[in-house]
Order: sequence, then C-alpha cells, then structure tokens
Amino acid sequence: MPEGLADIATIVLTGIGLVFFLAGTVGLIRFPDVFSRLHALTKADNLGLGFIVLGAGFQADDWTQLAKLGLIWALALLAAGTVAQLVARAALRQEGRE
Amino acid sequence: MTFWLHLIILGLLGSLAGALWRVWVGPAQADRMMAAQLIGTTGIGVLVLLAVLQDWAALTVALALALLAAMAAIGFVKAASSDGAGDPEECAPGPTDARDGQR
Amino acid sequence: MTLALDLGLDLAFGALILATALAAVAGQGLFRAVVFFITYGLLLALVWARLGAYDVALAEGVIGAGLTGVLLLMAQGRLRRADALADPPARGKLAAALAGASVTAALVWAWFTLPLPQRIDLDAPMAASGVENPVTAVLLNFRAWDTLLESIVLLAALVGLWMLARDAEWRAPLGPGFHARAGGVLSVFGRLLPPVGLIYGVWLVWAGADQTGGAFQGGTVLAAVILVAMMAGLARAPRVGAPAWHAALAFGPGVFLLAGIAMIAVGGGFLTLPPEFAKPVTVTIEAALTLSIAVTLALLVVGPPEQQNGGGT
Amino acid sequence: MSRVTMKAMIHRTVVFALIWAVLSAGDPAGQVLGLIVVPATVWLSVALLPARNPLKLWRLTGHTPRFLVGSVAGGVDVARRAFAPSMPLNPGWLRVPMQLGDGARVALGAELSLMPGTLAAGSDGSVLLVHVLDLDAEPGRAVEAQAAEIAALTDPAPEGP
Repeated sequence: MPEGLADIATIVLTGIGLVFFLAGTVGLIRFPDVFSRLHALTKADNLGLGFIVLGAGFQADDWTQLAKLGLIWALALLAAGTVAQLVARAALRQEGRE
Repeated sequence: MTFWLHLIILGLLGSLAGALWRVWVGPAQADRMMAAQLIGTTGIGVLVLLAVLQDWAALTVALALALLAAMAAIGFVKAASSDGAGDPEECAPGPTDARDGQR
Repeated sequence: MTLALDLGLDLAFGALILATALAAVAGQGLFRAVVFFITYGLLLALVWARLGAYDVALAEGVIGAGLTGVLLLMAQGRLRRADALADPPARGKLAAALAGASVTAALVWAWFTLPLPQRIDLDAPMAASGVENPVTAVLLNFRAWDTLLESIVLLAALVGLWMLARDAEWRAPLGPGFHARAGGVLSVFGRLLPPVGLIYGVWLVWAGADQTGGAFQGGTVLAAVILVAMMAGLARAPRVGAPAWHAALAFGPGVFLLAGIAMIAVGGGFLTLPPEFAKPVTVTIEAALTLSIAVTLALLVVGPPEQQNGGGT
Repeated sequence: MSRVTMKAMIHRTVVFALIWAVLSAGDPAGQVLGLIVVPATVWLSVALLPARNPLKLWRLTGHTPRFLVGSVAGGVDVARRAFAPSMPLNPGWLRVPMQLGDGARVALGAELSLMPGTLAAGSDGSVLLVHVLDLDAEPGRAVEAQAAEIAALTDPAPEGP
C-alpha cells in the first residue's frame, strides 16, 4: 500500500478509536446506574482500542508488529469479557448487602 | 502524521481524566474499580500510539498491561466476597434481579 | 507546531500524575485512595514509556497492574472485615503532608545545587558485558553485588511476612485459602490466561539480554500467573515447610552466589564476569533469578498462613 | 491419550508456537528456546483446561466476523446512547436458562458483554444473569440467538461436570 494511503487509514482509524474512547467516558459519567455504566465501559472502550490498534497496524514495519498488535487486542478483549462479568456480579452482591 | 498522533494521545488523556472524575465520586466501589479498568484500557491505547510515534518497544509494555489487565479487578472481587478469598458467583445473586426478572 | 504539541503532551502527563497523586492522599475513604494509587502506578508506566525508558515502564506496569493492586485491594477488604476501616486523624495527615513537602523541597534544592554528573561512557564496558541491553548489563554485571543483595532482601521480606502468622495457623497453607466457583467466570479465566502468561514471562526474561525486558519484569509476570491460578482456585497455596517451594525460593540467590564464586576460579574475581563467559553466565543467573522472583513475589501477595479461623473452606 | 486430547494438543501447539515465533522473530537462539517453552506451555494448558469437546474451527472462522460486526454494533449503540441528550435507557435484568457447558456459558457471557445492549453478570446455577440497557428491544431473543451460535461452535455432547 502506498505510504499516503496508509497514513490516511491511520488517521481515520485512530480518530474513530478516540471517538469510542470518549463515548465510553461520557457513558461512564452520564449513565444513571452501575450496570449501565459497565455497558459503556466494556463495549465502547474495547472497540476504541480495536480501532487504535488497527490504525497503528497501518504504520507497522513488519508482520511481527502486526501480530503483537492483534495479540494486545485479543488479550484486552479476554480481560474485558471477564472483568465485566465479575464486577457486575460483585456489584449485584454489594447492592443487595448495603 | 506525528501531529495527528499527538492530538489523539491528548484526546485519550482527556478521556482518561474523565474516568479519574468517576474514581473520585464513585459512589459504588464497582464504579471506582471500573473507572480504573477504563484508565487501564486507555493506557494501553496510549502505549500503542507511543509505539508508532517513538519506538515499537512500547508494544512490549502494552502487551504486558493487556495480559495483566484483569488482575486488579480479580483482586477486587476477591476482597468483596464474604470471606475475602471467594468469588462473587458462588452465592445466590442479590435481590435486584429477582425483582426485575422478566422471564 | 508539533513542538508545541510535544510540550502539551508532557504537560498533560504531568498534570494527570499530580492530580492522581493528590487525589490518592486527599479525601476520605481507603478504597478510593487504593484505586487512585493503582491508577497512579499505571500513569507512571505511561510516563516512563513517554520518556523512552521502556524497561522501567515495563517494571512499573507489571508490578503496578499485576501485583500491587491485588495486594492493596485485598488488604482493604481485610481491614473492612475486621471493622478497622477508620480514616487516620486529621492531625496525622497534616504531619505527613509537612514531612512530604519538606522531602520534596530538599529534592528540589538538591536538583538545583548539585553538579550534574558527567555522562559515563558505556561503549567499552558494554562491549565486554556480553549483552546488548544496558539495563541488564548494569544489573547483572557492573553492579551484580547490588542485585545479589536485592534478591536476598526479597527473600528476607518473605520470611519476615511469614513471621506474622499466628502459632496455631503456622502449619496451614499460605494465604486466606482462595476458592472460586468451579466452572464460573473466574475459574475459566484462570484456565485460559496462565499459558499465555508463561510464554510472555519467559520471553521477557530471554529478550531482556538484548532489548526491553529482564528477569525482574518476566518474574513478575510469572508471579501474576501463579497468583491467577491460585485465586481461581486451580492451584493450592503451599505450606511454609514445602521443600519444593523452599528450593524454588532459594534457587536464584543460590545460583547467583555460586556463579559469583565460580568467577574467582576462572580468574575474574567474585562476581566479576570475564568477557568470554559474560553472556552464558548472565543468562544462567537471570533464568535462576526469574524462578525465585516469581515464586517470592507471588507468595508475598498471597500472605502468611491464616486459614485456621474461618479463612477458607 | 484420546483422539480429542491429541487434536486439542495439536491446535494449541500451533497457537503457542505462533505466539513464540512472533515474540522471538529475528532471534535464532530464541527460536530454539521455543522447543522447550512451547511444549511446556501446551502441557500447562492441557493440565489447566483438559480438552473435552473440541472447537469446530471452520465454524469459528464463520463466527468471528459476526462477532466483530456485533461488537462494532455494541460500541455504536452505547456511544449513541451516551452522546444523545435524551439518553434513551430502560435498563433491567433477564434470567436466561442455559443448556451450555461451563466454558461455553462463560464465553457466551463474555461475548454478550460486548454485543449491543447486553451485559452478563455470571450465572446462578445454569441460569445466565443478563443486564440489558433497553428492555423494550426484545433483548431475550438476541441472547438466545447468540447462545445457539455458541452452542454450534462445539461438538453437541455436553461438557463434563
């Protein structure tokens, strides 16, 4: 891919990524209860990271950097899916107690 | 390109500052904890961009943070369990969902 | 324009770090302080990366994200269960603030009055060190004495922690007796993460000789892996007397010491690595240290034995 | 060693060898070290997660794009609600009984947490607890469709205890 096109792809993708990160934070601040806020955090952020990773991928010099970027996103997704369920459940229990 | 990536990182740091506000006000422990989680994910994003901007060695750090991203939350749910060593899934859920159950 | 943005980025990092540090010590509530402290560690890792110190960023990141958070959150939970969650009196806070401010003032004074040290030329010694990562060369070659003693200090810290155990619980397994729902979210995560963590931790140690990484960073990742397996209820914490675990704890410092003595025999002097042996000896010491660092750090977070009085099941 | 275990070990060896190759690219001595590290990792993986019902890889490749599209839709949906001045939310809980095995149920919970409008909070017995952002959008149907898709990824035999 010509350098100019790769740069445009990076600019567009990282821009979209930032929008999703901002959406996650806005949701975290605006949404009315713990569980709705968890929605915002889990979905928007990991999508944001996905776009940032993709955007960075267009600047990679070789395939190992691409693969590392993919691994970073995969691990972040695994953590997000686990943390969302665990924190939601812990919040459910604490709500019942306090 | 350099200019744009600087802007994006600044935007990410702004988003991170919003999450800091949520850590401050809470109110639930879970709120503070998930804001910290958001800061972690944002931090990974910043490191990925620093890798492009400065040196790909930053990916090594990003990879480590992604690998350990769930650790603090696991510590939190352990500490929040009744004996400090358990798992929130071991007990019946709280009353909320019994009330709201739709099915 | 880009220069201004560069500066703006540094200012933003600085402002965030300061705000987080202040938030961690100001205000009421231990839980909030703990979460701010975790965040602070993460931001610090970002700042080190921004400064180009990726080894330090890695150390800060893995310790902060992997271990300190778990340790502090579990300590907070324990205080809550013991009903000991009182905020310190305001007078104590004032004294601490004054002490902190005077240390900062002294550091600022020192920064402006002390002469800047001459830049040390590392090219010649690096060529003889057998490795390409200057951090590893300093830690395991130029200042090997320091690192040897540090590895022993870590061991001493663990022994000190164990001494906090009650007599009645001395023979119980270490820690609070973690358990988790079989087939639950935590248990499934605990089955998926450790293999990837093992690969990454070992690679960090190996790569540390020539690029970002090292025994301490890799060992910390492996410690987190051990911890995840234990917290997910998949691996049992050992007892204080378990011989295999004792061996793992002493292995690193032991190999380090023996290698140091062996260097006398080959003509270098205690812990002085002749260039022709430097690479293999460094890698051997790093591998052995990694095992001990991983086990020591994991057991430090797990804590002393305490399962007699309603801890676990 | 059963055929299932053999197959799983081969899959995992490929995955872990690939990760090691990515990390140690351009370092011949490091690649040799992989001959020790990769088998050790496969052993750890099989010890922690014994192979019971193998994934159907070809179904997984079909599932991945649908997962990606779903998670983009999830992000867009939540961003729309966050930025909208009126913030349309009608949150509530669903209890969805599951026929899935343990691992598949946890995977479903993780996926649902990234899909539009649903967030799992673990399970109570075999009943998955799902928080939904909008009870009016018939989220129950989406959850069941997702569950069927996850169920199709593994062999029909239910997982062991």
